[in-house]
Amino acid sequence: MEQAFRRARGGVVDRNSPVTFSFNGKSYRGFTGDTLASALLANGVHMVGRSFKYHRPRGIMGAGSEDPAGIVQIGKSAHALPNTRASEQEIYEGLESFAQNCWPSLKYDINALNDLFSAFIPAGFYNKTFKGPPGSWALFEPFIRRAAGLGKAPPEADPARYEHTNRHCDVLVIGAGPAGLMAALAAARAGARVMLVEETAQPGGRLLSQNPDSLKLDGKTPAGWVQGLEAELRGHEDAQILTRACAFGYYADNYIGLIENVSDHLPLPVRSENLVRQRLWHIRARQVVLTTGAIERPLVFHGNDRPGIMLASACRTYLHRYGVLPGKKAAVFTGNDSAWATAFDLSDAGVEIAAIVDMRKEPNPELLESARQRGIDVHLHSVITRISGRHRIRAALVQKLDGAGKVASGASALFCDLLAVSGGWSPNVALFSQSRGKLRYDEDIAGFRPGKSWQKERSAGACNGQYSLESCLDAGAAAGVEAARSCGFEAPPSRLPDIKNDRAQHFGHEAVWEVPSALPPHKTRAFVDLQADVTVKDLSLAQLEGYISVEHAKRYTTSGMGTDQGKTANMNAFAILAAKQGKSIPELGITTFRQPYKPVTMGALAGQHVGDFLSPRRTTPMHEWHEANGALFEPVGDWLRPWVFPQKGESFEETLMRETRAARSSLGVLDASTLGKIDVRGPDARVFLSRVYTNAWMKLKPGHCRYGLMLGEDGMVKDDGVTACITDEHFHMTTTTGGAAPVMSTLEDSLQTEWPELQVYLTSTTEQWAVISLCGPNSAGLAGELLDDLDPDPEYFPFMSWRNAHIGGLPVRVFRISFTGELSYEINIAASYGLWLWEKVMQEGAKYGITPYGTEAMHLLRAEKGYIITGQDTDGTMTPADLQMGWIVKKTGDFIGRRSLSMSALMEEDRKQLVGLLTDDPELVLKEGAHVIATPREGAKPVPMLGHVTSSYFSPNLGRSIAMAVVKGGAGRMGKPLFVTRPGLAPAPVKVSATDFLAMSQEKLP
Amino acid sequence: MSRYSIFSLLREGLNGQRGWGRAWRQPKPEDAYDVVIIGGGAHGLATAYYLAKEHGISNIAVLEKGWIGGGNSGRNTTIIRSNYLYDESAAIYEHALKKWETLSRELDFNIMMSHRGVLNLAHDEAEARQIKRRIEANRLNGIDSEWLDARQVKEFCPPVNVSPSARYPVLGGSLQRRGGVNRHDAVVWGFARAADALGVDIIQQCEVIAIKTRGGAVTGVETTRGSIKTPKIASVVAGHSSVIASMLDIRLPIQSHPLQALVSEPVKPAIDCVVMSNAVHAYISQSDKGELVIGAGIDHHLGYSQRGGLNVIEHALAAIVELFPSFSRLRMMRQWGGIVDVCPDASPIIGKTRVKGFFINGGWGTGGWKATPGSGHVFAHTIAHDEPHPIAAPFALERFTAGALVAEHGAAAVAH
Amino acid sequence: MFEIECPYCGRRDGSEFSYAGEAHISRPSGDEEISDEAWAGFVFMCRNIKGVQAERWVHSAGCRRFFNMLRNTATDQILAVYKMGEEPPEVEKQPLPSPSGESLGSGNDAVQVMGKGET
Amino acid sequence: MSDPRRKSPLAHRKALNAPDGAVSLRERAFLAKFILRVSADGEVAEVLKLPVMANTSLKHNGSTILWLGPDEWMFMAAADGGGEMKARLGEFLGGVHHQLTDVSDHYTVIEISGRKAYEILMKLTPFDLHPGAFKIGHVAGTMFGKTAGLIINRSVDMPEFDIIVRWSMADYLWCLIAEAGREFGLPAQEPVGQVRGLRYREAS
Repeated sequence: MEQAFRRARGGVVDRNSPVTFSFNGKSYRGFTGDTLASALLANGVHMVGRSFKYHRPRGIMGAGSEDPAGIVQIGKSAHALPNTRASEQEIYEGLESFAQNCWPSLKYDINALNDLFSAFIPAGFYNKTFKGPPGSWALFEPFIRRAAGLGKAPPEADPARYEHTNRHCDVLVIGAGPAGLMAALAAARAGARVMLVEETAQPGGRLLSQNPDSLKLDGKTPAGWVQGLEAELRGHEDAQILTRACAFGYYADNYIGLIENVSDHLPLPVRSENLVRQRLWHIRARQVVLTTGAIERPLVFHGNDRPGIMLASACRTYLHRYGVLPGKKAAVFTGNDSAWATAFDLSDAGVEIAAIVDMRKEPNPELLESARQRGIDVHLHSVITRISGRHRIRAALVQKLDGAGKVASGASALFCDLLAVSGGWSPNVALFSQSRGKLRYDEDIAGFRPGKSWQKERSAGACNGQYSLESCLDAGAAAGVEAARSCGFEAPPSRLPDIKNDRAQHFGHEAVWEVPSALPPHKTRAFVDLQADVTVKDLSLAQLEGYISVEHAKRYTTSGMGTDQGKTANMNAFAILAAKQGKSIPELGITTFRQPYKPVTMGALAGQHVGDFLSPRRTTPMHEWHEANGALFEPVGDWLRPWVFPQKGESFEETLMRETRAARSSLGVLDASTLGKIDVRGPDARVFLSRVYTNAWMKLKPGHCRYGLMLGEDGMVKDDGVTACITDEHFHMTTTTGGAAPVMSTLEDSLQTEWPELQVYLTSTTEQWAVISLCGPNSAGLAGELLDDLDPDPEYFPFMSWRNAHIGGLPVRVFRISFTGELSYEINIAASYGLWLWEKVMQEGAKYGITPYGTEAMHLLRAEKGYIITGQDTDGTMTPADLQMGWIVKKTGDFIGRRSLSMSALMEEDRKQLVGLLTDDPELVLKEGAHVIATPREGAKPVPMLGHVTSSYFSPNLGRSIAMAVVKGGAGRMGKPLFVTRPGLAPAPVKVSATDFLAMSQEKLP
Repeated sequence: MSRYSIFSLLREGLNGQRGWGRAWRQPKPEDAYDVVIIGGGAHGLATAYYLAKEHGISNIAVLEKGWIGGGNSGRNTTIIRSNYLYDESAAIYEHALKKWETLSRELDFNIMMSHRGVLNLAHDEAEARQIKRRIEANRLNGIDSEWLDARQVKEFCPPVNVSPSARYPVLGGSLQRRGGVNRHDAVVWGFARAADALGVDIIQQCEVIAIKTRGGAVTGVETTRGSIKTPKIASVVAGHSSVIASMLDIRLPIQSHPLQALVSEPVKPAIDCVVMSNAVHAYISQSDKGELVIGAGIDHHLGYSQRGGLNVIEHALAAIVELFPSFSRLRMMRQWGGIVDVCPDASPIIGKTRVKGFFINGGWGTGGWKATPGSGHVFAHTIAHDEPHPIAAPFALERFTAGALVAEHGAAAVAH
Repeated sequence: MFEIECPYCGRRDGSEFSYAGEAHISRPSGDEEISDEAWAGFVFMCRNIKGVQAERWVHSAGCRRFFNMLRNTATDQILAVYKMGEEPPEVEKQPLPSPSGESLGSGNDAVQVMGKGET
Repeated sequence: MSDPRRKSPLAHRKALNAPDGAVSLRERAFLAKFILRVSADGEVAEVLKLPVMANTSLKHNGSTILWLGPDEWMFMAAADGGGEMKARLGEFLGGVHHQLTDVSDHYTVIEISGRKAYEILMKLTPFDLHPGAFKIGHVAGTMFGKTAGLIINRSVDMPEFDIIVRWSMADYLWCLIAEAGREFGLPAQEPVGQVRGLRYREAS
């Protein structure tokens, strides 16, 4: 029968909007507003999965994110969502869900065999087995891995989009139950910027789980009253209510992470690709009010994990919020008063109550009276000792306790399909604890409650151990007022609603952490953590083996380490461990509440910053041309630089050879815009440059340029570049592409921190200038044609100088500098004219066969000249002397890194030094990263290494291979033979040379 | 120490698991020890174990301020590899890797050493060049290491996205097949149990407050559980090295930073190797329980709060999602932070100090776990002989005054 | 990430800032005679304080100014922010609950439980 | 009319408008921009009408002056006003130690306006743009996604913000804003620099 367990009325589901969904291939119906759990329960389905280790049947146990057991796989292929809590997933038309961790089916699971052998696979089992011989673990591990895990990760890429967003507010209220609603309203009325966040689909919290027939607030049903408050709150301009949003992490300075489900409740076909699946909120709140409620504790007794055993409060939620009967014949097992209301509500809803079993001798007499009126059997000072029914509870055995609190003989059976259990309540202090607040153990409620705050927050309501509705409303309102006042708002006290409640609220209880068992301890299987399959026996074993720290016991048994983070398990586990050690609970301590409060989609944490947005791709003003002309690009940091410009049918190497040849034989052009540029200005600019570069800058004349090396204080080369003197007090500095940001930061640091007395200002101008570098014998010719007012003839415009000039009437700065050893002109023009000038250069250069070249040819060209690339020929361990650039280090005067150069290890003669390598076979191109050794054969390992090849190319201009390498004592090995390793081949014989191959070629290369 | 065997397991299975002995004792501190080791993490316990086993010194106390393995040992992502660039580093990490291979058997405790292979990805030419240089150095040092091109990477690790249009495309990577992961708690417990069996006192909840010296030599420690006399003190307190050293007015070239990690919910096997990416600052493997274990980058500020920013986690996951688009739907289940000691050259400090009898082992940065047995072994030798073990010698503190750094930045997973 | 009060721009998210190391360290001039050890002390050695540290930050996404701050590195509490060249202000001593600054028996990330009588 | 030879960093992007005026996005290209670094002590601040209060801006003589830092301001003017502005500033600053740098092309300006501008921008920045906190005329340097930028509140009747961003980051930011605006009807934009083809030398 369709929805046989659906009540005729009640609940906040929309009965006019039926929804068809499936579980394990079978189709069911529910209503919009149902969770998967409520909809399955409406159809009489309790068992939904198998446990982690023993593959025992697992059912729906809770009604929210605390449920340790009711987790399923949602959807298929790319839309699959493993490990989804049925009690949180809202149903939608066409939703498909599947049981996890079972094969071949939920009912007949082969791995359930584990359960039969459970006696042999206790906690710590793997520590004691498969230790050897070597390789034995490799043999078993794959099987163990396959048995573990829960759901299946879809292999397809996630089609969903996610995003981050940020908000600041005065008061953030977390949890829209009675306390949270009152708090938010009080703060909003005071004029504060308020955010109220609610994990479920609608505000109301525990109010929606109350019997609307017996509870009225200001004369309205709970749901009606909540609606009124919600409407008022939404009317405040600066108040925002976020539903389906869970505060998962409380970080420093009142920074809270929220995960909002935007689309997960919508049918797949209507999910818009313009709407994200989930949104992650970063909230910075001046004050936080925690109204996160309390979590009911299950009872720890033999067989307590069977489907059909449910938290008493969850039963009420299904009954009233969803209009679902969680069973037809129920028993209640408790040690506290609040669970009795579940029995009464179930009974009033027409569920037959087999009995109320209370471990106490004397519960509240009013409750006894109410039970009597309803004709409910009550077993006092009794416990449930055994459950029958494998896939769903069929009966429970109830036994009396004797005077010593042990199970007495004699038993009676309670036939039931639902067992509501309650071991009392634990304030939900997870976020408070994440905020670094100190917890206080409260004997009265047998639980931890907030003790001392660390951040600007306060807890109100059940999360603060205030359980009655009145105290929640009162404390919530007061917290809202206080929070608003702390933000400087005048906040009048809030009026509380009139409450009419036919059902007296009682929260008396006796904490019984481990329910007395009729069986000896080692035969009792009482589950503490239903998901991780941790039993009391496992906790005993941890104790026996000396894992007595609560953290060791947790890790040894894995208690509380499941996807529910032990929300229902931890308190019981701590108490049981404490008892075993004869300690009080606070003496034992508890484990950390880590973020996130509940699992958060990794895609949502990544947000929109994925794919193309993972990090910016920076492009130059000429990028469009490069792309249109078939450039391949090389990423250099975040920049994309043209790498080669292949022509049709050309291979990479062919392109490279052509570009390299052109730049030396006629005319090449390079987009050098990515070079870092810094404008340096002030009366002390020269002094400043002399301190940050290794060479002298006091005498550089306006109109001239100089190459400089920058070191770290450790004496190692960090960056290099050419700096031009504009006027005596004004310089144009260039850095490497990757060095632009770090150099700027280091220089500002030096000026602001170290040398505030220097009058120098810096401004980054990297992107102000597009830089077009003309290279080759015809570059002067083209430059002459382009420039309106400058004769580029090297005779008048010498190497290492620069001039202001114009092209087409536009101002340009032209630098006669070269990174290739070839005649070159670097033209700097305002970036917005870069593309125009580039196109003009290409057009007018056509007659010289102008050839655009990319970074690869640039690298080759500079290697022909023996110029270094910082980061390629250096790796943070090279001094100027190592690079054979001792000439650039001035003899007197301080500069950054100077003193380190005289440290003993930096002065050693056999340091690795940069040299050229010429292969005996001129056709052979060494591999970059290959190592230099002294012998023609590698010999036994380890092979002594002298250094490695940093740059290596076939040079078309020299007609042979060239390489640069750092080699131990390289400077003293000129002309000497060495060998370079080649995997799988004999080392290649090479001769050590200088690095300026171009110069050598003019003298004739070997 | 009763051995764990198939027979003991069967016996206890039938016996209701009631007959097991304690894995280690809970002794009270004695008045004096031959050696006091500060820090009950894996490195400290390994040091104690090797001192007792190989150097006959068993009158040792390991002092742990909290619970053993509760610092970085319990917080790291357990990646094991030895494919380091420089000879000095390769030597110590390979020394460790050889020991990892047989450690389960030696300790009679399954540390779940899984040699499933470690991939270090290259995302641009510069990185590829650097990695190839390292592979070649590894080969010449006799350490297994090979280059995989993008296609081979995909074959070895199918979930990796090797699309050339990715923001950080995979050009290839190095693979060390002997590398892998193990179980951090098991290593701590295994060393503790074995050291305890050799007579080492493991004293938890015992924090060192001061170090006492006379004439430039240590004489003992003051702890929250009383004074202890000893001629030799070894500090092995990842993250807190400077705190202990400051008790002797020793400054170290170490900065402590938050380093974060996280695990996903458990799922059936989805990735069968370890993947590390330097460029995007993330590393990932899957535990035997099914959780994806993901390491994030370090926070750049100094910090002892064992907490970093959420933004660092978000960056790491953006990188993971980029590399593994199918993991985007999985959920982060737990995040946490540790404190890493970072040296300027990304290499550790192992050795003596100017105070006689005070030895230090720290500064491992993000790379300490994989060195554990090697570190403990050479440190024990150094303590026992008052002279550095040859493998430890290059990592002496003096290298900073000489300028003889072992600059391993490129070899660490996270560039500092 | 914590929030930082930039002395120029006001309170901003920490992601706008970059950490720039210990404060109040003067760089020895390369002109003076200084031992290898003293120089290495400047270049490499750190106090690396657990507790209140004077340190430098730069508002890199904002005004680009470097400034000083007193922060408890064990708790990430910022006690004072002051400009370059200024002396650190007096701040209240932050007594640490144990020598390591954390409750005994746990990592300092662990849950802290109040003792009896503690308020 | 601007020089046809000139091309702005977002010249390849058309202005975007969401339906119902929810949000509009356009580049304000070619604005003249200068960064002035000078000590605010002395008369300079007064003479040049520099806003000395943090995070504020002033309009003066047809240019907008933005506070960037205690010794740093940005002058913005119409595209053709740069030369004049520079000359005028130079005159005032004669003998004072200062730095005046043309950054007209170093940065461009993205204007975002409309009802949803706030909601869209808050997806990108940790800075509080709430009208109660970030008032009209206020300026702030902060992060937008992974790029730094300067934001100015230029709202009149409708929320309107200018974001000043570096040339090379402009396309990234443009597309990121559009992405954030998709739920309000902005079309998705594909960033430039999609890399196709060979990515690795040895693969050739």
